Amino acid sequence: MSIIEPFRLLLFLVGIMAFVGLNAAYLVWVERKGAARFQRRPGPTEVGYGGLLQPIADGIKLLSKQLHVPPGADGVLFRAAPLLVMIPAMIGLAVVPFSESLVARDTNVGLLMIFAFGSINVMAIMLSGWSSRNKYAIISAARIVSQDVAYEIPMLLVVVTMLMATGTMNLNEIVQQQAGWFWRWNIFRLDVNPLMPLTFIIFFVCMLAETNRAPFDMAEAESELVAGAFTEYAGMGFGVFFIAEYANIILGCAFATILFLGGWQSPFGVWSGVFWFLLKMYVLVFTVIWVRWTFPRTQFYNLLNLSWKLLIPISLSTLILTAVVMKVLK
Amino acid sequence: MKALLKEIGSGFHSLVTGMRITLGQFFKPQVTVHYPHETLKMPVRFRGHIELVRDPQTGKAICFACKACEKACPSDCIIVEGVKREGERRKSVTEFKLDFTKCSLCGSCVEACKSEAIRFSKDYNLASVSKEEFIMDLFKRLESEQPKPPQAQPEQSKEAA
Amino acid sequence: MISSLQELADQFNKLIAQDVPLPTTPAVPVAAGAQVGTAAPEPASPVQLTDHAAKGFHLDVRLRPERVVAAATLMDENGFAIDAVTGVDWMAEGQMEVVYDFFHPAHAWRVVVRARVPREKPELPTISEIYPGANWHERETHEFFGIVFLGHPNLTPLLLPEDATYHPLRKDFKA
Amino acid sequence: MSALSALSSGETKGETFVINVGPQHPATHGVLRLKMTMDGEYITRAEPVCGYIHRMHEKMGENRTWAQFLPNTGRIDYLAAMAYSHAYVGAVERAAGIAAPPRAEYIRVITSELNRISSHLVWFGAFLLDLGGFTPLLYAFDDREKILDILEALTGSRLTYSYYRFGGVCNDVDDDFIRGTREFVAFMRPRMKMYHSLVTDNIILRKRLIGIGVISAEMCRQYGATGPVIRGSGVGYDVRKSEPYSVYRDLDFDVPVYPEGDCMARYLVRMEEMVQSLRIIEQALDKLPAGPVMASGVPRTLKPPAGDCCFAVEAARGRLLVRIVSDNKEMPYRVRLRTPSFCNLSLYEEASQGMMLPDALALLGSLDLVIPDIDR
Repeated sequence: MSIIEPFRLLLFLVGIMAFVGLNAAYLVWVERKGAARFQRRPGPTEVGYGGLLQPIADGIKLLSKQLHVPPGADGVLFRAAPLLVMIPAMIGLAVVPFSESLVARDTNVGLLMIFAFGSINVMAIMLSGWSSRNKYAIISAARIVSQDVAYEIPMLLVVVTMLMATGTMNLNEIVQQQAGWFWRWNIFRLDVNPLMPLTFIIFFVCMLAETNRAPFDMAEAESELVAGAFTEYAGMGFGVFFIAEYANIILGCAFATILFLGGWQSPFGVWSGVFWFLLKMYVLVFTVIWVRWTFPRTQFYNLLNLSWKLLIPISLSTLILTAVVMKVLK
Repeated sequence: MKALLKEIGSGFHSLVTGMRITLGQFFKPQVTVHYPHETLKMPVRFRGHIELVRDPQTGKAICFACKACEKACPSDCIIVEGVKREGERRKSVTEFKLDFTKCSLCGSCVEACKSEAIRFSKDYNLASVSKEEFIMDLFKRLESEQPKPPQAQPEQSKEAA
Repeated sequence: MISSLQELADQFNKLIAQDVPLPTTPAVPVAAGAQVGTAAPEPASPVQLTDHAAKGFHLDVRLRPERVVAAATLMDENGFAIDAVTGVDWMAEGQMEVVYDFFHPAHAWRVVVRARVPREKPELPTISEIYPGANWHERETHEFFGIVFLGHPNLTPLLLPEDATYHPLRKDFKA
Repeated sequence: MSALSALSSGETKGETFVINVGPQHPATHGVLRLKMTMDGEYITRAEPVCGYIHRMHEKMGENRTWAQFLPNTGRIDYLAAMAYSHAYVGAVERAAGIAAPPRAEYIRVITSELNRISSHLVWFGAFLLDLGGFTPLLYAFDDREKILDILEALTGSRLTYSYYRFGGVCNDVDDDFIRGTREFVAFMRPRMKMYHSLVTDNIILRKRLIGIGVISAEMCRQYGATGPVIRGSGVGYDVRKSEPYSVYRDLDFDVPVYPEGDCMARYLVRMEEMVQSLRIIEQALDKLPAGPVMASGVPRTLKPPAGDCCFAVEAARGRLLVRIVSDNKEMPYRVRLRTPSFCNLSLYEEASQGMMLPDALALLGSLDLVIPDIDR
């Protein structure tokens, strides 16, 4: 390790934080504008041109509000929860290769690292619900735990399938394997797993569930639990959860892009680069928004049924199928 | 098993159909009117708060304080006073108080008025920080306004009908 | 199950036949100007088939307050649904009238059952055991008129504040 | 679900706690409060607490003239005000022996049915919002806006119409109204298809509604639940058919009935009712006779003869009964409003027992409550 490495890492971490912050702010804008377009209304228009300054206005509003800890709540955990939910998303992005060289830490266990830190997310939201001393928040916390645990299993099974297909945990290597025309992307690698597109859909669904996005937003479930685990949070405490939600979406979409859609590889085999990565990622992010503004919320037991009775069996069978296919073909 | 597969198939199809529909709406033009940059034309029969009508000949209020509107009002929010001046055939109105905080915009008063002396205004932008502003003296309001150009009159009498 | 309204009227007649005749309402002179209510002249028979086009119901039954449970049971057995329970304050006559409306979901039948209770002691048995839907209607009638439904499980105000002690639909109530 | 059977037998395994859903809660549109005793996510008892916007319309009726009560009728159920005016006007006309001219009756039917569609559209949007789907709400409001524009141009008001009078209606319809209504009918039919493929067929929605919140026909009868609630429980009870008022006898329409009694059945009943209302409007426009819109000889101060009479209409939420008692004075002796939401909500406590919170809120949404209609 050279002497520059710590500085390089620091620079990247600052870069990632800026990237996440900017993205979260402007994804809120994109979400609001997108929702508006789906619903045939203008969305924010008044603050800045096309409402472009709206996220900044929102941020200032949130910052100016009092951080209120409800009486009887566990103050330490209540304050720690927003941080705990934010940090794993940031760390996860540290191993994401935006392009061949644009990666904070090109580690050999990148895949594992994202999952290791991603699991903290569940605990953090649960803590926020539990420490709020609010009945809605408690119900929400209980829901989140069972939901996230249920969806982590099929997600991991899918990732193990990909691991077998690629044979590496290094994210950059996974992308490099997908070089060439777009049929070289993992999503079209029907030779290792004939059910690959289905595997991708399972991954995408699990990603929606893990990030507590509609139609799986049991945690917030506005019409049932007011604001779920975040009911008692005010000001920037709530704001951090909000940013973390988008950070997690970005991480999830980036991860899906790397695993299935060839990361920074161009679909034509030439001019690969960060542009392609961002394009693919934002298309996925748009799909997430699109899904949210189309469907009603699932019921809780249907959500668990979907995971335990459908996604886990299917992902398990794709795993076995891949194993068999790879064994036979080799 | 077959039923389950069928359900998965039709379920997935329904989700894709839903997404197709919302995407179709995405590219359609907006339906919102950008208030306050754009406003809509109020319909002719719009029931705003009431106002007195000016007689185009004399330039004074038509109202002669018969109090039919006062009696018709279900919320008791109208108080009309009038005097009979020397040399005039009928009474003339001196005070026409409308307590808009109580008014339910039902239009009974306009209907009760036989001489079309009151009509609905098209003023929908009513907001204030004090209650007193909504206890309006419509007679003073009429007096303080400039008489409108006469061509506006025939249309208004049609509205009141 | 009945097949015609005449049959139902007969059943009501049978029910009422056991009673002593209803007391005729005392004629009280009405003070000029006061809104105290003069009821329409009451029909001779307590069970009347009426013209729906003129009244809005088909059968009009007047009975003694202690008979309302039997009447409600009769309605329930014949498949009627509860429409409403309400009161009318006949202050001049010193009485309160409790009106039960029933409709039939399958036939186009409407039945009105009335019972009068003295104004000083407005009490009659509840029918919420037979029709759970009457529970709320009786609570409402209780809070608005002060009519007590004996045996009602929860005779607390429904629409008025919890601590309301007044009965706004009584004719002598002034806000 | 063993917890469910434990609940129905009255025993709870652990601690219960109370949550207040309302009076300020996103799922109770208006100020309804549900005091829910919960065992985890299961409801052991949900007690509705109402009266937060009680205004005592019935006493108001006793303190003003017959005609002065008319504006009040628009403020009981603010989403379907026409039907309430219709019931009150009908009762007074019945008591006073006034008959509205045929053109007025047709106009009443057209406007009432337009109002029913607009009310069902609000329900549709709000119900989907309860289920977490936001976008259909705005599509529904977009359509409803068209109805409100039509009715505003006719009556001068968007919600509290106060349009009917004893003996007719206060304004005649013009060609713009007829053209606008025909355009709306033509526009709405494909819209309904769109709603079905966007919402009704959606697997998530079907999973949430089918078999949830079953209300039996017997329960409806005992509680006096009417409208789409009883029709979703397999009983084809509709006041427009059973006690035909106005000119409904001359119009051809079906009463949609679904036997399942679950939320989906009530949903489908309302969706189908909108289509039937479009049919009614179309026929009524075709048959609209010429002539006056007000009966002649209606006295200015009305004094109906002493006695009581009822008038029932099919409001958007069910059977609405107005009972008036007259003592031959210029003010009513008693006005009784039997509102459908009141009776439909009264069965909630029994129906919601042992349900999970989100299902119970789906059930609440499927009852289509308007709180001022309950509290009056």
